[in-house]
Amino acid sequence: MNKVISIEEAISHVKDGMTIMVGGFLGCGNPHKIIDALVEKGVKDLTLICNDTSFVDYGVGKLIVNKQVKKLIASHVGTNKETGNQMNSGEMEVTLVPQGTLAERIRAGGAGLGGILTPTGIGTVVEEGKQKIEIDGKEYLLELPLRADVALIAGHTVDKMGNIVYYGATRNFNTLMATAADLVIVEAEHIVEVGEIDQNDVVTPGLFVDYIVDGGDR
Amino acid sequence: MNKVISIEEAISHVKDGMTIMVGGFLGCGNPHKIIDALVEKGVKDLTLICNDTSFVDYGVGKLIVNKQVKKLIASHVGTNKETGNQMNSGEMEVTLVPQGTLAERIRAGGAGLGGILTPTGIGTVVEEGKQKIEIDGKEYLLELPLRADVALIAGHTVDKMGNIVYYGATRNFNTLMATAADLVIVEAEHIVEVGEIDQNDVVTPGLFVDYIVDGGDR
Amino acid sequence: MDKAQIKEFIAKRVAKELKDGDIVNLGIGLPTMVANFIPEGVNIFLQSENGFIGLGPAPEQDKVDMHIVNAGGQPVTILPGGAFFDSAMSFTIIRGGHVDVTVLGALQVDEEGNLANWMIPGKMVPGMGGAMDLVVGAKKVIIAMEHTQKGNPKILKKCTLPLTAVKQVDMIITEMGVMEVTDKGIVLKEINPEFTVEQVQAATEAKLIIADDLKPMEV
Amino acid sequence: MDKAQIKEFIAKRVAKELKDGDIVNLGIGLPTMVANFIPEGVNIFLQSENGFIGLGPAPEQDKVDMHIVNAGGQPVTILPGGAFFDSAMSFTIIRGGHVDVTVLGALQVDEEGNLANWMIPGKMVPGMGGAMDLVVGAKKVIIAMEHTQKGNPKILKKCTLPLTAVKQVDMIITEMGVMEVTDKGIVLKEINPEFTVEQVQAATEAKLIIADDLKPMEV
Repeated sequence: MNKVISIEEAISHVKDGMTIMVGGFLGCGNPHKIIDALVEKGVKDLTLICNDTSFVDYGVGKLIVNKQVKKLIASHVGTNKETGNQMNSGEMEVTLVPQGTLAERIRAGGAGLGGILTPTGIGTVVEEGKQKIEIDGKEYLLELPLRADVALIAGHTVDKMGNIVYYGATRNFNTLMATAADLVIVEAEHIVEVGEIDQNDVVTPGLFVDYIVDGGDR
Repeated sequence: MNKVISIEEAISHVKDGMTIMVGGFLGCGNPHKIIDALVEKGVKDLTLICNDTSFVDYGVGKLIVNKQVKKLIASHVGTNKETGNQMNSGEMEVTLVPQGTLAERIRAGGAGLGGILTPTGIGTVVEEGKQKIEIDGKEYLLELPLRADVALIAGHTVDKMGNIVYYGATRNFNTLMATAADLVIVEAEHIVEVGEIDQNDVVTPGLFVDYIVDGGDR
Repeated sequence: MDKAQIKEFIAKRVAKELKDGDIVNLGIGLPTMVANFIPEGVNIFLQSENGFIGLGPAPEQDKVDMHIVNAGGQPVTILPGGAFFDSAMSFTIIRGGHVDVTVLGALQVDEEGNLANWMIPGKMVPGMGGAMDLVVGAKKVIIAMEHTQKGNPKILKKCTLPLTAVKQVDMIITEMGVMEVTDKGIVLKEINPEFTVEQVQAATEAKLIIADDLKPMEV
Repeated sequence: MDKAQIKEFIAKRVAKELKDGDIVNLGIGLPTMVANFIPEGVNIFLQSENGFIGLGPAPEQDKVDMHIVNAGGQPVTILPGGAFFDSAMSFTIIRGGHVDVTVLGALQVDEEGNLANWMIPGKMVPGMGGAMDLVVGAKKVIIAMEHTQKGNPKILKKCTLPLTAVKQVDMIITEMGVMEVTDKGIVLKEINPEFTVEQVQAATEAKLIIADDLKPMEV
């Protein structure tokens, strides 16, 4: 089994109107080559789930600048002024989610949980429209799972079965999104043969990964 | 900072009547040396949270045979006949929890979540006394977090700051319990200097670990 | 067929249900035997809920490593391309729908697809282990078991023992036939030519729906 | 003191609150400066919510590695004994009470310990990032900020901006003094000798409780 495909084939799976998750934190751990190809292709009306919108000229931020995102679910958008512009003009619908809640909601989507209870956001605008549940005298918000049609993630060393090892601070949401989409595509900095990654070192098991794109030569 | 202590000092932290978590799955990933010392010392009236009770003569099962456990929370007890005996005689109170639910409840305890919603157990005796919550027409059980006074876990390579790398199938509940107790003691097969474990390879960050015991010579 | 032959026959038929690339979790006992009969050209990946994917055969005796055991505690091996993980990840895989097929035994199964396989009140209470999560989470749940227990039907109108899960069983494979659980009831899709439809029905409490294209059960 | 001196003064005083072995998360801006003033003999571990513990100083320019950045996206380093992890683990650490101290700035803080630091309606809506989790999860929340904004009090009876969290602030450190948030209100524990109690109260909307053993604020 070899899951390696071309960048063209990879982005053919992302269609107008889809919900996509993109791993990364301010561009660190974004699948940069896939994003650039999506920008070039101009897929539109996307719902984007991502920690942030990076910067106007770096990583996932380019999708915003190119107006390909109709709806955004993120924890932080302050580093990309174009996000703020489109949010204020009403061009793009933005839902802000606390970062830890975003992580747990995506994890819940991948783990088959119906939701999680978090104390985060109690007494703030985050609680609007949500069920509050009291446990042992303490209030929690019931936060619901998030899933996507496609997850676009970045890995460092990836074997041809899709087993992923990360490097540095690039893991962030990549590990979680790998579990929470109908189709998962990983952009690998290094693709290696099956068996080259020790079974003890795998962080994301290949069973979650549908396709691998070689991101090495960007 | 050196967290390495003697086995005697380690077990001095486990007192009669405490709630303890013990990592492992049928003995694989049990902190064997610590368990043996607890058996010898005879600490009693423990509430034990563990996936299973292993076998009568292997790992955590010995604590059961030695009648040190007053209350047990586990997913499976069928491999240790003494557990069944004490359960049937009423000597020991046993709460059976589905394995995936047990994992999530411990994780929730460590992650500051008020609970999680799982479809597991709906329509079974597991739902007794629990709140049911419907999300998008599907029923879930609200399962509450678990925490302990002390977690006794096993690691393979552990540096003196407590960073843990596991080997083989020994991770199981160890990674989770490391986050969910007031005091965490890891039994290490190999203790190494700080810096010997690459920061990319750490599975359980040392910040969770209070003490390290050398388990190498058992 | 004697007991051993019956088990092998069932395991062989279950193996034919597995498709290339499937992530599979096999229960203890008969289901474990399925791994021995995977058809050539079909590569499946066995998940072991205690913490890895890529479960391989038992090691030679001098290569036993008690760090690498299956969910029954027996020493096993891990294949190249496999991965170790913790119990939270293991059940993310299981509960999150990332296991294509789980094969489990049963004490009772009924025409609604309810399953009882974890306890007999007042007798055997070993605990559910990972079974409740597996049955709820796997995309396809196959029950592999002998058709009756000491002559008594195990495929019932309504389970009487405490349930493992509600309406989750997709398929039942016994030495008598292959059955699918549908909204309308249990459909007999294949029959072991050694038995008649009447014999299968007689050994089954639930009313069987006989498939229009009932086929012989082949292994 | 000019702006830069005020910030340094505050950061130095915050640094004295950190104890040997503390796990600390520093917000962006003034709080980040605290790392430069940790007293000798005190080893703390800086958590970076984007995914590691053991945050080290910025690298030399020729050693910049964009795989290793802080929560502001700037290249940094990781110290020996540190560890990388994903966002679920990062917020397990944060929400689970494993961070001893978090230091954050504020737009407003009030006498109940409520905090507003993430948005100004109709103006700035950058998102809360990890702030809501940090403030709820950290064992001790220290607000490090200038005492007023263009002469207007930021320490209020009741926050008017959208809240980041309710009743979570433990301590407020400004260029004027060190304050503790208690059930009874905000207690002035230390005062910068450059100011009088009256001056501090005048710059504060909330009614300050003056500690019996009010001390001079030293850095």
